[in-house]
Amino acid sequence: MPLYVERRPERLITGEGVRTDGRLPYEMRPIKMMVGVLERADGSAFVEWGGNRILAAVFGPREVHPKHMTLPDRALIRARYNMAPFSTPERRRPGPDRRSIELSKVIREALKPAIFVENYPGAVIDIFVEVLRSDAGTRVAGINAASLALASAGVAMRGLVAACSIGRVGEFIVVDPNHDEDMWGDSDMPMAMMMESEEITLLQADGTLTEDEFKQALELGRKAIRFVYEVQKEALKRPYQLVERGVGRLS
Amino acid sequence: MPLYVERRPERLITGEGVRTDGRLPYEMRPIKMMVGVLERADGSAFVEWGGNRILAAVFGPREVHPKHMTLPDRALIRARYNMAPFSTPERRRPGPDRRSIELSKVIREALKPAIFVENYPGAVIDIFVEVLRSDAGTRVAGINAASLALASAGVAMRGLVAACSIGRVGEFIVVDPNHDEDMWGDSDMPMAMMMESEEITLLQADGTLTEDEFKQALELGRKAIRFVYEVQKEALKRPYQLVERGVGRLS
Amino acid sequence: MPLYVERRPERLITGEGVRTDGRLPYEMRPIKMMVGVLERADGSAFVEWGGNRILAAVFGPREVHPKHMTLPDRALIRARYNMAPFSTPERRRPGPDRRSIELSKVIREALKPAIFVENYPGAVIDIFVEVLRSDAGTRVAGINAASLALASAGVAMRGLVAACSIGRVGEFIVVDPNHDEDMWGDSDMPMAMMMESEEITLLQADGTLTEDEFKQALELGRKAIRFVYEVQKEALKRPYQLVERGVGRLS
Amino acid sequence: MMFDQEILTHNLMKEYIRDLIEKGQRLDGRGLYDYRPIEVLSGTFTKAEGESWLRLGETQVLVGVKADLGEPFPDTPDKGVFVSNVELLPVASPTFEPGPPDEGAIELARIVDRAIRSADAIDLSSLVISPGKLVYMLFLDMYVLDYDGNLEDSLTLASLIALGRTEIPEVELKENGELEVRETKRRLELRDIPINFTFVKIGNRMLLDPTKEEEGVCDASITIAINGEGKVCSIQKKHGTFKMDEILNMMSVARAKWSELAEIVRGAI
Amino acid sequence: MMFDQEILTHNLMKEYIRDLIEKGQRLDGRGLYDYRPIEVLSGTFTKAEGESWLRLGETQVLVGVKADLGEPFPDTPDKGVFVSNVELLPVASPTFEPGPPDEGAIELARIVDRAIRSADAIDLSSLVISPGKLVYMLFLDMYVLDYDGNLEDSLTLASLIALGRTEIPEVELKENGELEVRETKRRLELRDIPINFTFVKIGNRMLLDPTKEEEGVCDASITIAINGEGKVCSIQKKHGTFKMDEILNMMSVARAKWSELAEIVRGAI
Amino acid sequence: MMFDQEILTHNLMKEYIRDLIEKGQRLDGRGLYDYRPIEVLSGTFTKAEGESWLRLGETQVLVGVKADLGEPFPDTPDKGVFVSNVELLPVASPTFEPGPPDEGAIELARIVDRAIRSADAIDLSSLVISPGKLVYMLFLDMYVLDYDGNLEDSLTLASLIALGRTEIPEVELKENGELEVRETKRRLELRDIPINFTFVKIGNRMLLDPTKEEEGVCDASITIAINGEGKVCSIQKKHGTFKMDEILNMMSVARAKWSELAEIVRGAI
Repeated sequence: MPLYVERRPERLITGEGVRTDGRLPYEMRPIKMMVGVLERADGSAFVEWGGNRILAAVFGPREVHPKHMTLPDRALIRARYNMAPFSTPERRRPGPDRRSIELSKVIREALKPAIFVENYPGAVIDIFVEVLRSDAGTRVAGINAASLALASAGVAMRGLVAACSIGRVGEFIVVDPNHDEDMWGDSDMPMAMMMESEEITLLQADGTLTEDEFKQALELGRKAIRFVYEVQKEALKRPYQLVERGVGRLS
Repeated sequence: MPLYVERRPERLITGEGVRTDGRLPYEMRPIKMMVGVLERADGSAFVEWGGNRILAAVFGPREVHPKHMTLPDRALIRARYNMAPFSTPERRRPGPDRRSIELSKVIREALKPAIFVENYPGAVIDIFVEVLRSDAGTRVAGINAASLALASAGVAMRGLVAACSIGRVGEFIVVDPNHDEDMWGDSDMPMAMMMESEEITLLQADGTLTEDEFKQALELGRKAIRFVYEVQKEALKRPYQLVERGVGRLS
Repeated sequence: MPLYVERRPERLITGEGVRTDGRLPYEMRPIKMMVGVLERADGSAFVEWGGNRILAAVFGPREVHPKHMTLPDRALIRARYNMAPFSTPERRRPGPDRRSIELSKVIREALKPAIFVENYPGAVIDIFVEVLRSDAGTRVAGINAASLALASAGVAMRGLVAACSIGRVGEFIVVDPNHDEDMWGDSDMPMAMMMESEEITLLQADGTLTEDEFKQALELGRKAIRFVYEVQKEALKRPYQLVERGVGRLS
Repeated sequence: MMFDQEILTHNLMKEYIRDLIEKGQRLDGRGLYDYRPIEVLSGTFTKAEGESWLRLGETQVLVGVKADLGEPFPDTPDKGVFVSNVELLPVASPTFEPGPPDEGAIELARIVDRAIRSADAIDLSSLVISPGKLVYMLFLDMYVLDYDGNLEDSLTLASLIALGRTEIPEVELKENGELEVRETKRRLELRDIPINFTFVKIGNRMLLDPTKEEEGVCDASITIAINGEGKVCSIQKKHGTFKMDEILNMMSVARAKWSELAEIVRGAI
Repeated sequence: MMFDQEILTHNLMKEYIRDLIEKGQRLDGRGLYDYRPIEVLSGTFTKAEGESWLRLGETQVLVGVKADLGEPFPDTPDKGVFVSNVELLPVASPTFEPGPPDEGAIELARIVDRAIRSADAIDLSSLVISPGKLVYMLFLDMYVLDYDGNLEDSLTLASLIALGRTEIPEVELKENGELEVRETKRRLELRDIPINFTFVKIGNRMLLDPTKEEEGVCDASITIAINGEGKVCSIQKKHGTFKMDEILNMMSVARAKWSELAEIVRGAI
Repeated sequence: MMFDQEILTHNLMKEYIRDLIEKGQRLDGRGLYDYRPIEVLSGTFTKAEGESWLRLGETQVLVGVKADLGEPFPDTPDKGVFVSNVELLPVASPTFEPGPPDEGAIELARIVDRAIRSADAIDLSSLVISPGKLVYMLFLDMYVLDYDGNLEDSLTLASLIALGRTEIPEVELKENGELEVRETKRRLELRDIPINFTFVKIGNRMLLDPTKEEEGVCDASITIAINGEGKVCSIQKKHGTFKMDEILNMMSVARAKWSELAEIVRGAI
């Protein structure tokens, strides 16, 4: 018997493109990032993004356990995306479900291309993404945090991976969908890129997009990811400090 | 809430021995067998028997994994009997239950005596029986399919194992019980034999049989198994072709 | 839908300290112990204590399986506390629950200090406590049985571990709480000691105790444990025989 | 695993046992068709509605029957629920490990269960309180405490005794739908005594009631249940192969032995 | 594991395949954007309400749609329940092991499921019998029988065919609350045909419908679903990276191929 | 495992720590009965009804209290449900692995839970909406983020703060049986402040608030809960042994320290 019942807002966006949280289609939610929040992990980062609170930690390169999973010529990369029981309005039972198993896989595949795995033969790098509070876009927020954690762990990387979601609400293509848009919007397209090379390392989509809408979404995604990337770079330069951005308007 | 409710037929057999599917006590359901239906398995076979559809595949002899199960002086034989979720009127949840765990064991023990296990020290032979559609007698149909799959994988064998069930419906001993007889009949006795040596490799019974009934059932079983064995031999000779038998009357 | 509903007795103790089973605060329930009830185990013991029936068995020192748990310089000690499905008024589902996992840990830690673990480098000693019938105080009864089983297995020990619970019912500190006191009493404090050195190897408490009550309980526990210890010693001297004590009054 | 020929008995012992049996002798001096001594311990060891602690040689089992209330299965609204479960406790053998029942334990439970059901030894329709809604559920929990072979027969005997001793609290379903559990108890009626007989084949000899060592060296094994009318009510061939005439011979032996074992069950109830 | 570049194809074969593809050729002679032959077997293989056994080259899948009755999810009281599940049977590959679905099987199920849901191919509100209380539950069980690459597209095609063939028993909820299952059946309407197109990148070439070997040597892989209106209705990049223009190119190829595959689905229903 | 002496701290470090402590000194300069600095972070980190992120030295824990509605347990129809759970997140230590709570996590949860229950710190009967039918369920989820010893005390402190901060939506059970969740919230009352004090014995010295290294070298460890009236309300000896007088001494220390820690809890609520 839930104490919290979600209700669809009367409208998700006005004719002028004002969204349920007051943002315009090309505006991003406030972001805060901090590198180095944990003492035991080899690297860690904390990301606030809208109402999301995400903790990422990296252990390794270290010995693989169980041993039979060792890869002789490169590092094994493992990732786990996990939602805390108190991260959602209704309490979630601990343990992986099908969604989190899929997200663990796509997060691993979003980050692996950025790692020089051949530098660490026989080792494992473990990436943990802990969602403490969820508010739409946890996987992209988690990739941003995990990418910082990898870098702060000193893992050799081709570049930082930055990520953002693009949504469609009626005829509007919107950046960084909020909770309402995530629940009742028409499409959702999480993306991640290595910004230096503009290589896409995560791309998923849900809901329908025409060819034009898709192109528009892809382009907007690129801009949003560049925006996030700049915040990441600053956070890496100033470990143990909270780097903040208010609502960000993309050009 | 099931969409399908089973109802017991008014009578399972007439005074003249006519069964609910029109067969007489000593008549078998139509059988089709085909060897070599799968590309990746080392050996495979498909069996239609009445409404049953059974797929069997064999992998090996190959390396044992996990290694600590290796037997130094002979092959390890493993068997898995598995029912597809769509094999029954009501959807079955995937995964083993107590019945399928027991059947996996008796199927393994029905086939193992036929394999020259000492020819493959340290190796494993994996036998998979997949029930795609079930209609009474899946274990014996599965043994027939698996025996063909073993032979087609080139595993050295003492002989083919053939199998059939015998039932009792009131005072009638009947061959190859159908679904109604399996559900509401008085006894069920699945049997398997290596026909060349007439050694029994599977024998189970459920429900009661007098001494005479049991002897009669055993003898009828032997005849039915010989019938099946002939079909098997033909299927082995003509791989990739469907070998068919209509309703078979045993003498 | 339970067949058995527990009801709290109108009062747990009279003003004169008479308990629901007729005992006075310092009286213990009847105890029977027998060493050597099982044939396969390296050591075993059976304990009746009030309505409790506990079987303990020890295997080892033997090789550790799985191997990666081996400790190079001493024995690995494992303990399992398990309640039989028929040990409680309502049937219990087999398998560990959170309570039995905790009790397995505290039992292991109650016994380990008594074992010369450094005598058996690389080996494991497995301790199994099976509760066949439960009637308050199963963990302390289990420790008593397991300690006997260890000794009868010939494991080198600093001394026997003996155990008893102390309870509080209103203003009375009582020894060896019964089922009613366990369910509805005010405090429960299981204890175990190595009697020779008077070292405490188990101490837990639940419910509140003032400083004075706690001291009183600790002292009463020591006496009760000494009482139990004497029974244990006799049982060890006379294996395969049931050593009995009626209601025991502590001075 | 222990039900399989994979058990490792030392090779020398294996040969010795086989040689003896070729001469018609057993390590413990028994005849080929003799059971080891069967003892039913007296005392209360569980909180079950019916129980029995039985020794067959050095094999020890403890069986408890617990009753509960619940809904019947949808396809048998007019029958109580009867569930059988075997636990091979790690105390019973150095080779048993804690954990959920493996294939050996599951097969054992089904062998005992099948004999009891096929013989209609328990009248499941007598366990109905309100058809389709409320029935007694009987849980037959079989605990293996000490393993020296032939769990099939020892568990079956102990189960029959425990069932025969079972007394369950009477309940009344009142008109207002409330349930009253009474102080009085009713005895479960054991309508038949289906006995399981486990044989192993060593060389060309058939042996009844195998020990752990005999199970370890045997070429084939089978369990046959015979009921009070001399009917077969369940068979489970385990590993190895048998000829038809071997099976018919064992069945005759089993039939002849039925009274001896049924007497033990009856005497213990 | 098989969806990952971790697969070990022999190194020589890997080089050979890559060299060929650099020249725009494939091991089996296909064009880069050609599918292998697709065959839908005729016959009844399951007890499902709708089924399809499909071969794509040497990949074989069997999909069954089972209907059941149940309660809707609390947050969608006016929709039926639709559940997708993939089993990578151990018969399909020496590298598949029995057990619950791993991340590969779960991702596959979600790829098929997402395409069907995004395109609204099934009208879930037509599956309601009594809002908030009783709905049809459809279970799409996808069985992989033989694995030679591109399970994404083969499972999607087989699923669409099985759904299009599905006939479910009609039921009536009577006024007294009782449920009557009728003899008559209703056909499930397939409202759209969302096709998944799986590409792999090898060097700088994009290939459609990869074989197991091509999956094993590829640098990146992606699955794109296109519906009947030419809209993207789901994307799943798997391992590796793509450039934006590469994705736009693959999308054009997929759009152009839609009719060819939709025709196969329509023809088989 | 980490609660056991099995932890491998390098032997030299072990000796060094032990030598220091023999002299009454600790590696970080603290007195034997001093706690490390305790910090309660400000901010909103969860969606819980009450939460607290607490640092004890380099140990970090995050505790959330979620409320839900449900049925009470049959044997306590007039009490709400209170469930405690500890997750040793793999981010907290290289030795923690993902998966269900192991014995260490379960013991931790029970240590915190037992202190709170024994002290009646939460009035469970105030959580009843309709006796026997509907109650609030409180889930105390304790997340270990960074492990540097003494999880017992840090989790207890953070749990008390989170509980003290908890505000749950008010609900009304209407006459027609419908449930209305109101906008207004009620504060959970924390009726007592039972503090857990964890000591380890090294040589013959007792130390309060052990670090990971001190846990690793200690000879014995124990957790004692003291409530606002100075009563013991829970004890858990973990590994090793203690003498009776050692326990009485630690209890006096704990009693004397209670106000200091209770003040931190009160200050943070």
